[in-house]
Parts: sequence; C-alpha cells; structure tokens
Amino acid sequence: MVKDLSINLGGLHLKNPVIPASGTFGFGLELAPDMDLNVLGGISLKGTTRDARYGNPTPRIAECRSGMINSVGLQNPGIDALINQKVPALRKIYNGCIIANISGFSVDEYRECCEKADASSGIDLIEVNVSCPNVHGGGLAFGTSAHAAAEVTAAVKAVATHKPVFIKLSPNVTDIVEIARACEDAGADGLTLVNTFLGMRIDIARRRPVLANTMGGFSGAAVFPIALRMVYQVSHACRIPVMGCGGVTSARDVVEMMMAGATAVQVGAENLRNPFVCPEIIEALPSLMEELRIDNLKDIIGTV
Amino acid sequence: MVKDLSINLGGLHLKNPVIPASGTFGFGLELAPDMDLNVLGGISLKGTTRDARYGNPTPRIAECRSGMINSVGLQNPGIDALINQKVPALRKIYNGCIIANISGFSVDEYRECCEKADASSGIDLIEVNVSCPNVHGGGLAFGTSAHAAAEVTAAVKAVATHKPVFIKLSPNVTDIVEIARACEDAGADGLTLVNTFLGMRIDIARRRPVLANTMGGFSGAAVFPIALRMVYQVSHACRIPVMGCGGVTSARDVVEMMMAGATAVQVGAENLRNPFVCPEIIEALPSLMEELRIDNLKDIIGTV
Amino acid sequence: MDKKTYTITRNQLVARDTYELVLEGDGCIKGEFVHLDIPGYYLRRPFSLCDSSENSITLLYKTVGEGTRKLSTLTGGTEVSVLTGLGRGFNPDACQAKALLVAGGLGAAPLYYLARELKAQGKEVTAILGFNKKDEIVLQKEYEVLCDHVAIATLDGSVGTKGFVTDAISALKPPYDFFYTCGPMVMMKAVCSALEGPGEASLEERMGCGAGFCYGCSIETLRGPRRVCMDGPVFKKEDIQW
Amino acid sequence: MDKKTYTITRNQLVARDTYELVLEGDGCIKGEFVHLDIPGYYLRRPFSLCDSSENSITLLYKTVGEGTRKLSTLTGGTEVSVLTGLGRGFNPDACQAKALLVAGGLGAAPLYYLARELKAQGKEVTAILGFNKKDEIVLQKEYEVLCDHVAIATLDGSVGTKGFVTDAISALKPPYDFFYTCGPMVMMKAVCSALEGPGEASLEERMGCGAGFCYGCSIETLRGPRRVCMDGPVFKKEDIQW
Ligand SMILES: Cc1cc2nc3c(=O)[nH]c(=O)nc-3n(C[C@H](O)[C@H](O)[C@H](O)COP(=O)(O)OP(=O)(O)OC[C@H]3O[C@@H](n4cnc5c(N)ncnc54)[C@H](O)[C@@H]3O)c2cc1C
Ligand SMILES: Cc1cc2nc3c(=O)[nH]c(=O)nc-3n(C[C@H](O)[C@H](O)[C@H](O)COP(=O)(O)OP(=O)(O)OC[C@H]3O[C@@H](n4cnc5c(N)ncnc54)[C@H](O)[C@@H]3O)c2cc1C
Ligand SMILES: Cc1cc2nc3c(=O)[nH]c(=O)nc-3n(C[C@H](O)[C@H](O)[C@H](O)COP(=O)(O)O)c2cc1C
Ligand SMILES: Cc1cc2nc3c(=O)[nH]c(=O)nc-3n(C[C@H](O)[C@H](O)[C@H](O)COP(=O)(O)O)c2cc1C
Ligand code: FES
Ligand code: FES
Repeated sequence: MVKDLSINLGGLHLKNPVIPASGTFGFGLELAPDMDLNVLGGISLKGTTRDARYGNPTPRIAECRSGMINSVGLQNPGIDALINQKVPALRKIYNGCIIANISGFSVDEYRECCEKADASSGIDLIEVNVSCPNVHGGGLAFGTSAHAAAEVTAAVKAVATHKPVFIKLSPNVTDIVEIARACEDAGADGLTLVNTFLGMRIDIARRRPVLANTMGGFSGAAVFPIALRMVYQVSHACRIPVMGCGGVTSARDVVEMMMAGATAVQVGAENLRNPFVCPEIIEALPSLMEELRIDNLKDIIGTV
Repeated sequence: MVKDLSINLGGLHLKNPVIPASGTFGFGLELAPDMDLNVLGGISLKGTTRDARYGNPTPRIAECRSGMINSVGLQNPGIDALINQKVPALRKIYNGCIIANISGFSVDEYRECCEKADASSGIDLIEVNVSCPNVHGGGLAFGTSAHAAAEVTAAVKAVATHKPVFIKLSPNVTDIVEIARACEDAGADGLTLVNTFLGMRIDIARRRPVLANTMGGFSGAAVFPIALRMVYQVSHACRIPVMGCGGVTSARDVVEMMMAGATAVQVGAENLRNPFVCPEIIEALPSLMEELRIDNLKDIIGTV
Repeated sequence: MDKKTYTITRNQLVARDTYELVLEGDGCIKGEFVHLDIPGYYLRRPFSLCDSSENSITLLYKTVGEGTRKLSTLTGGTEVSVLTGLGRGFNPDACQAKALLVAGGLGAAPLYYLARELKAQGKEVTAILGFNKKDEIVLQKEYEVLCDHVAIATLDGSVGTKGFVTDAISALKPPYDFFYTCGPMVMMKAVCSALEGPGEASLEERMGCGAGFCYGCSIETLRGPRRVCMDGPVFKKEDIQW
Repeated sequence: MDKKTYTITRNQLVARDTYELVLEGDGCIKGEFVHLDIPGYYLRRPFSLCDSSENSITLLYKTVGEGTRKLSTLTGGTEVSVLTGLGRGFNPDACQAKALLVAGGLGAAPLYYLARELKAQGKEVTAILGFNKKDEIVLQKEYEVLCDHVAIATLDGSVGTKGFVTDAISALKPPYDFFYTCGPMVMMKAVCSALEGPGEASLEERMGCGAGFCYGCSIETLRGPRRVCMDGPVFKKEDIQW
C-alpha cells in the first residue's frame, strides 16, 4: 500500500514531517546544489536577528560523545536580508514549508522581526527561539522563565497575524511544562521542543575550554532521551502542536518522537555529520511504516 | 617520577579521586569477588532509605545512544540493614572511603537516616541524594528547589555532626548555581554533581514506553558535557568541594572533570557496561599524568 | 565474573532469523549466560551458553532488535568483549535419574548445555522442543544424538506434534522426576502449571550490569525480590510469581 | 559536495606520527579537502587532498588527537564514509609563470596537489618545505621529482637550512610572481609578511559540517566574515586578518 507521510502543522499541509532544524541547514540555499530540497517537509532557516551578527569567536565547535557543542552565536545577515534575499531565493526553488527562525535580545527585537517575517510572502511559519539571553532582563534566557516566554509570545502574536507562530523552548529548565503552558496561554500556535543543552568541554592538553566562548549548546544523538521526554510531557499537557527536536538521526527516531506527541520532527546536528540525513530518513520512512503496519504517519502522533 | 593521585575530600584523605557512583556498584560487596576493591579511592553505596524498598516494576532499564535510562527506584534494604550488615561487611575488606548515599521522601526521613549514618563507625562520608520526590511537598524533587534543598541540608547537618555531608544535586534544573549556593549557605560540606537526567524511550514496535515506569534517569557518556558544565559553574561559584559525576568513562574524563573544578570524580553507568572501568581508570591515570606533565593530581583541581 | 576477549570464528544463519555464534577464547567458563558487548550499542546483551569446548563457546541468538541485527553482521576475526561467569543456571543435581527438558524456541540453547551435563551424570533425558514452524527449528540433530527421547512440537504442525509443547508432553507422557524449562514466559507458565513435581524455569529480564550490582533486573518472587542475573536466571517452579 | 564510500588500501606510517592514507574509490573529485567519518567519533575530520589517481585519493595525516589516533588503527579493507568536493583551494591561474610554494609540516600535502596542477600548466615551481626535524620530513622525493627547485629547512638543522622556511627563502631568493603557503598560522603569518607580492594561504579552523551551512568555522577577514570550509580554506594574503 502507498504510505501517506503527510501531516498538518498548525493549518499547513506538509508532505512529510521531516524538517532540518534551525542553524543546521543554513538558509537552505547552501545545500541546494547537492540535493533535491523539495523532498523535505519543511526547512527551518538559520536563526535571524534584527541586525546582522558575526556571532562568537572561534573555536565555535566542540566534539562530544554522540554529540557536539556549538557556540556559533547566531551569525546571520539580519532580518531584512533574510526577507529580501534569502527567502525569495529559496522560495524560487523550494515548494515545501519555509520556517523563519527568529531570535532577539529584547521583546522589541522579537516583535520587530516577527512583524517583518509575518509580512513576507515567502515564509510559511514563524519559529521564535526564546533561548537567547534577555539583555534587558538580567541576561537570563527568555526561555528559562514562564513569564518572559509568555511575554515574548504575546508580543509576537500581536504583530504576526497571518502566520502560525511556534515558540521554540530551551530544555535548560526545571519545568518545561510550566513554560509550555505559559506560551500556549499567551497565544502560541505551536511549540518546538527543544533547543540545545548548555554544555562545555575542556582541552586537557591546553588546559582551557575548547570553545572560545567557554560554554555552548550541546546537541546531537546523545540528547534524544531528554528531548523525547520533554515532547511527551508537553504534548500531553498542551493542546497546541509540537515539533519534536533533539538527537533525531533516523526514521525510527522520527516515529518515536511522533508517538511521544510530535506532529513534525526536526533534525539538527546530525545534518553536520551527514548532510543527506533528512532525505535518507524520508526515503526510509515508508518501509519502516510497512514494518510497523502504519499507513498514515499522522495516525501515530501522540499514541503513546 | 612517581605520580601522586591522592586528594583531600572534605578533610578525608583519598588515595585517588575515582569513586564508583551510588547505585552503579551495589554495596561494594557484590564486586568484591571480582576485583581488588582497595584500589578505589572511595565507594558510594547504593541509595538507602529509612525502610526497605523493592523499587519500581520492570523493565527498569532502557538503552540509549551513549547512555541508558534506569528506573530502579531506590531498591534497598533500609538504613538499619545498611548500617548493621552492608557497611560492616564492606569495612572488613575495604580500607578506602565509604560513602553512604541517603535518600528520602520527607525531611524527617533524611534526618533520621543521616543521624544513623553519622553514628555508624564504618561510614566516612554522607552523600544526600535530593533528587527524590518530596511526598509532603507536592511531589517535586527536593533538588529542584533551592528552598527545599536548603531545608534538607540544614536538617541533616543538624544531626550529622561527625562526618562530612555532601549534597548530591539533580541536573534537571534551570539554575544549578542557585541551588548549590543555597546548600552551601545551609551548611553543606560539599556537593556531588550530578544525578541522572529525566529521560524516556518508547518501544515503537509495541507502542509503549520501554520502562514500566514511563520515565527514568538518563546517564552515561552522553551526559558528560552537561555535567561538566555544571561542575564548572558550581565550583566557580561555591567554596565547598565538588564531586564531579556524569558520563565519566576514562582517565581523560577524570582529568577534565577535575580541571573543571571537581575534587573527586564518580563513575556511574559505565560500571554497568564495564565493571572493571574504575580500576582501569586508576591504572591509566599515571601515564596520562606523565603525558600532561602533572605530578600531583590535586594540583589540577579547578585550574580551568 | 570476568571480562574476556573472544574472536568470532563462526556467525552463521542456522534457522529463520537465528544465528550460531562460535567465539574462540576461554571455553572453560562458569555461569549460565554471557554478557556481550556489541560495537555501537551502550549496554551489553545477555546470551545463554549453548555449548562450549576447551577453547570456544557457542551461542545461539535470534535477531529481534538493533543489537542482535548488528551482531549478525560481524564477521569472522572480529574481536568482542564478553563478561563471563554470570548467572545461576539449571541445577542438574536436582534430578535423581530422569530429566524432562521443555524448550520453546531458543530456550533450546541453554537446555542443550544442561542436557550435556545431565548425560555426563548418566541421567535419562527427554527433550521436548517447541517451535512455531519448521524453519525455526534448531539443535534437533544435536539433541537426538545426545538425549534418550526427543520430541518436536510445531504450532503449524509442519514437524512433529501440531501444537504447543504441552500437547507434545500429553502425547508422549515422558517419565521424569525433575523438569527444566526455558522459553517464552507464557509457555513456561503453562509448562510449570501443567507438569507435576519439582522443576526449574529460566526467566528473562532487561539487564543493566548482568552481574548483580545495579538491581536493574529485580523481579518479585514468592521469596521476595530477586535479581534475574545473579539469583537467577533459573528459579525453582515454586518460587516464581507469574 | 558528495558523500562517498572509500576503501582503505594503505594506511602507513611514513614519518614521525605521520601516516599516508590511500583510499580506493572515486579519484576524480573536486575541492581542496575531504571530510572523513572516523568510526566512534561524532564529527567528521577534515584532511587536505595530497594526491589522486582515477580511482584513489591520497591523504597525509598526523596523529594529534583521539580521532587521528583511531584513524591510524584502521586496516586495509575498512570502508570509510567521506564527504568530497569541499573547499575553495589554491588558484593555480593566479600565477603567471613562476610559483613559490612554502610549506610548514603537513602543509606540504595540499601544496603537492597544487604543484601537480601548476606543473601541468607548465609553470616553474619552487618549493620550500619546513619541518622541525629530519624524522618529520614528508614528500621530499615527490617534490624533487616534480618541481624545479626544492629546498628543505629544519629547525634543528638536521637537513637543509637550519631554521625557519623564511630563512631558507632568504638564503635561496627564489624567483616567483605568486606564492602559496600552508602550515601553522605563525609560520604563514611570517611568510605573508616577509614575502613581497601577491599570494595565498590556507587556513584551519574547527569545523562542523565542512560544507558551508553550519557557520561553525566562520572567521573575520578584512572583507568581513568568511567560512573557512566554503569561502576558503585558501584566502588571499591581503584579505587575511591575522
Ligand atoms: C539470561 C538471558 C539469556 C538470554 N539468552 C538468549 C539466547 O541464548 N539467545 C537469544 O537469542 N536471546 C537470549 N536472550 C535474549 C537476548 O538478550 C535479547 O534478545 C537481546 O538482548 C536483544 O537485543 P537487541 O539489541 O537485538 O534488542 P533491542 O530491543 O534493540 O534491545 C534493547 C535493550 O533491551 C534488551 N532486551 C531486548 N529484548 C530482551 C530480552 N528478551 N531479554 C533481555 N533483554 C532484552 C537488550 O539487551 C537491550 O538492552 C537472553 C536474555 C536473558 C536475560
Ligand atoms: C581544511 C583543513 C585541512 C586539513 N588538512 C589536514 C591534512 O591534510 N593532514 C592533517 O594531518 N591534518 C589536516 N587538518 C587538521 C586535521 O583536521 C586535524 O588534525 C584533525 O581534525 C584532528 O583530529 P583529532 O580527532 O585527532 O583531534 P582532536 O583534538 O581529538 O579533535 C577534536 C575536534 O577538534 C577538531 N580539530 C582538532 N585539531 C584541528 C585542526 N588543526 N584543524 C581543524 N580541526 C581540528 C577535530 O576535527 C575534532 O572535531 C586540516 C584541517 C583543516 C581545517
Ligand atoms: C550549529 C548549530 C546552530 C544552531 N543554530 C540555531 C539557531 O540559530 N536557532 C535555533 O533556534 N536553534 C539553533 N540550533 C539548535 C537546533 O536547531 C536544535 O534545536 C538543536 O540542535 C537540537 O537538535 P539536534 O539534537 O538534532 O541537534 C543550532 C544547532 C546547531 C548544532
Ligand atoms: C542503575 C543506576 C542506579 C542509580 N542509583 C542511584 C542512587 O541510588 N542514588 C543516587 O544518588 N544516584 C543514583 N544513580 C545516579 C548515579 O549515581 C550518577 O549520579 C548518575 O548515573 C550520573 O553518572 P553517570 O553518567 O556516570 O552514570 C543511579 C544511576 C544508575 C545508572
Ligand atoms: S542486571 Fe544489574 S543486577 Fe541484574
Ligand atoms: S564547517 Fe560548517 S560552515 Fe564551515
């Protein structure tokens, strides 16, 4: 039987649930020469801020067992360049769901970026990354406080009236459900779970941190069980859809995330090891569905 | 040159910093027939509660990439059996540092267990696991709130007057430093960082959680970068000594943990893969110290 | 318990999804099962001893998940790390003179190891081996050479008695003073309730250490909690809480 | 960029801590470096192309850390996954007629690849190769066969000029209209400031994807941020912010 991989994500039809995660697939364009992007259910673009940013000093990458740490620090060309150059160029060659990933260091910055993203015809969905430090609020990440996360959500929902807005949460918290509920109550159309875990490595020969920035975001296969747990907890506590993210490397992981409650599944660091992993997963899904006796992938969402 | 591996842990002399972590080495006795326990700097015994407990239903173990989840649920014979049988039997054959790991579901239970442990001549150090749910305080783990962690610390310090008391913290928190400081202020002699991460796996063929208990504690090599970051943050913020724990599998990991600030280093899940890993690490340390030009291992503590 | 390195000398499909793995190295090991490190997987996997010589051990395994599928791809010459000397096995001394062995599927593997010991002690051994279908049958010849009576039951009737091992037992009415069983839980439960007299069954549980110190494999028995890896995997019929 | 499987046909110690790795597979690849998956390690490791034939590529690598130490244990026949077609390499067309190549240590590897191309274009090539000691020298014969002038500098004077490559350049005063350099940053910085005229240097940075989409390897250049893996690793002398 022909397998149906399609899903409905916040009102959008996606041909399959597999989406490269923000920051791990550039602006899509970088990989266009190497693969047929149109097999992808969606693409979450590199995190964008109001102004262009170079990011953190190098080294920005540290190796770990079954994972890596990055401290890229949101290098990006700014929201105007995203909207005027990157998105139109990608739209020309890609017919799937284009997700703008918006970051900010103040509520104003989030609002301004989301307003612009909402007005851009090439963008289908807005993903708001609340893992950035709040420079006006003591430096703690917005995503580590239910109050701050809700404040960002309300602010962006007030201006983004055309497109579904997903809030992307940080896993570095005591109670992910509390924060997810606060975002839902503030009007979020969906949630992406999770961003990277704060981690660190030391170069013992040189006796200093591997990263110039000392710490960074840990992700990759290693974090899968924690991310899965958060997806499970949140999707059982909230009614809005969840994109599961964290440690996904295979079609089996995609199915596991969906059974835990994810409507769509993002693949992050594994793209860096294997730039072809998303197409490979999509290709592997039908036979895995056959093995598991699944006809419509959407049927398994949240079944555990 | 002869390498000096010894350290001073809260006033105790340990011949080396390598300690099997609580719950991953039984009561020491189980492994006595298979190795010379006396090479170990210390042994942290299986977590003990006031009354005997069977723990959670099986399956209690789930495989992950570079790690595992356990939901053993503190199976133990109770504090009296620990003190009257397990510790005296181990003391007879083991001359290193014996660490009693105490768990409880109420402040009273912690207090009672620590008082007994403090009075037991075979025990050298008390490690208080505050990752257990507070049954009188809404079910959240003591270790996820600075207030509750400090309350337990103050209560056990009031009764444990002979032995150093280390509080073992949960990593499932937004701000580990806040909780560490609260314990320090409440009188803790030291901290163990970290316990397991809340995680989950799903058996996609059977469409149900792998663990009978749904979720459990994730640990093993995978969590090393997060544990290391927490050890680094806390040991730079507190004055009391830290035992580093989480994902340690090799002599290199031990050195990395110590450079991050750990005075001693515990090895957990890796014992399950390789019951001989602690002796192997201890054997490997001198040549690694030679390579890194270290004569006294204690000299590297917190040097990064 | 010991940690040893073995070298694969044979890793061969011998029945449907079933491989025979011969590992060269110390063959004179104790215990009921070994705990095998499969490259790329975190936890070791437990497998029962099926046979051994002075310088090799033989295991039979089924590819049921990722680890065993990976194991089936390892070729001759590959070195594997194995924990040996694990588990309390069947007690051949519990049988006076006539033993009944009842296996379901790969339960035939550890029971073959036991059968060798029973025969070495000069006892009369009847083996009832149950499988789903013909293509899953293993060790039939080996049992026939070694044992006094051998009967096969297959669910589809393709070989031997059609039905369960209990059907074959009813048909054969073998003489025994002690029985031993290994196989799926439902099958062992049926065997233990159908068979009169004393017996032992080998249980399975997900394992961490496999060596008694992580308490991952604890089950409730009628004598209190017991570790499958250390207090078992073989338990007396009367102690098992089904 | 492509993901390809190669088979190791040679993995041989050729100098102190230095191995020559010959990989059988597609030899007709583009790019300056390949990104190699070492079993058991998360990120791929970048290595410059040193040589190639129709059905093989050759890399030279030094064991400096865990990944390269593991790589050195892989034996002939092992399959490895390789991303090919990565990086903007040296531009042979930038040289009119006389090229100067200045290598430090394993910088000799990618410059050898360049030298072949320059010679194919009929240009005059001088190569200055610097090493710490005699036992680290690689590719000396290959350069001598291929190039017009070859000079060696060793820090301890065990072979050639005693001192740095810059000392050998001062001694030799080779003719050139364009220079190319690859080696440790301090050495390339010294070369770029000592040498008149236009030139290119190949930089190193810790990499994630190696293919331009993770922005892990961005460096500041005098023309703004650039990705070492995609916009480089080779940059023009005048653009580099040392
Ligand atoms: C004492 C004992 C002896 C055994 N002897 C044999 C034997 O001789 N031949 C044989 O084919 N099988 C035997 N098994 C079962 C065998 O261990 C599992 O089939 C195997 O571990 C599955 O691994 P996997 O990676 O393919 O499965 P996965 O499902 O991918 O494994 C995931 C995790 O679950 C565990 N697991 C999965 N199934 C079982 C199971 N049935 N029992 C225990 N753990 C399990 C794995 O060890 C691993 O930790 C025995 C089990 C026990 C407890
Ligand atoms: C474009 C390019 C071409 C290269 N060509 C060669 C070559 O031809 N021969 C050769 O021997 N080496 C070359 N290197 C350096 C080589 O990539 C590193 O020596 C190697 O990655 C070290 O791996 P490791 O696991 O042994 O070290 P570890 O220190 O254990 O590695 C940890 C992490 O740091 C990275 N890393 C460590 N050192 C370097 C480095 N110098 N540059 C970039 N990443 C590093 C590793 O890739 C890995 O991600 C090149 C580097 C780059 C960027
Ligand atoms: C190199 C890199 C860059 C990233 N940049 C962003 C970003 O700009 N915005 C964002 O929301 N998440 C960013 N992330 C986080 C990922 O999108 C993803 O949430 C996280 O890596 C967990 O998924 P994984 O385990 O599959 O990598 C980045 C991750 C990596 C590895
Ligand atoms: C099977 C198992 C049982 C554990 N039991 C306890 C316990 O009783 N008390 C406790 O404080 N920690 C317990 N832990 C946590 C470990 O002591 C350790 O803190 C954690 O596993 C992180 O270290 P690791 O990554 O090296 O495993 C247990 C861990 C495992 C794997
Ligand atoms: S598996 Fe560890 S005690 Fe049985
Ligand atoms: S390594 Fe990813 S952009 Fe260069």
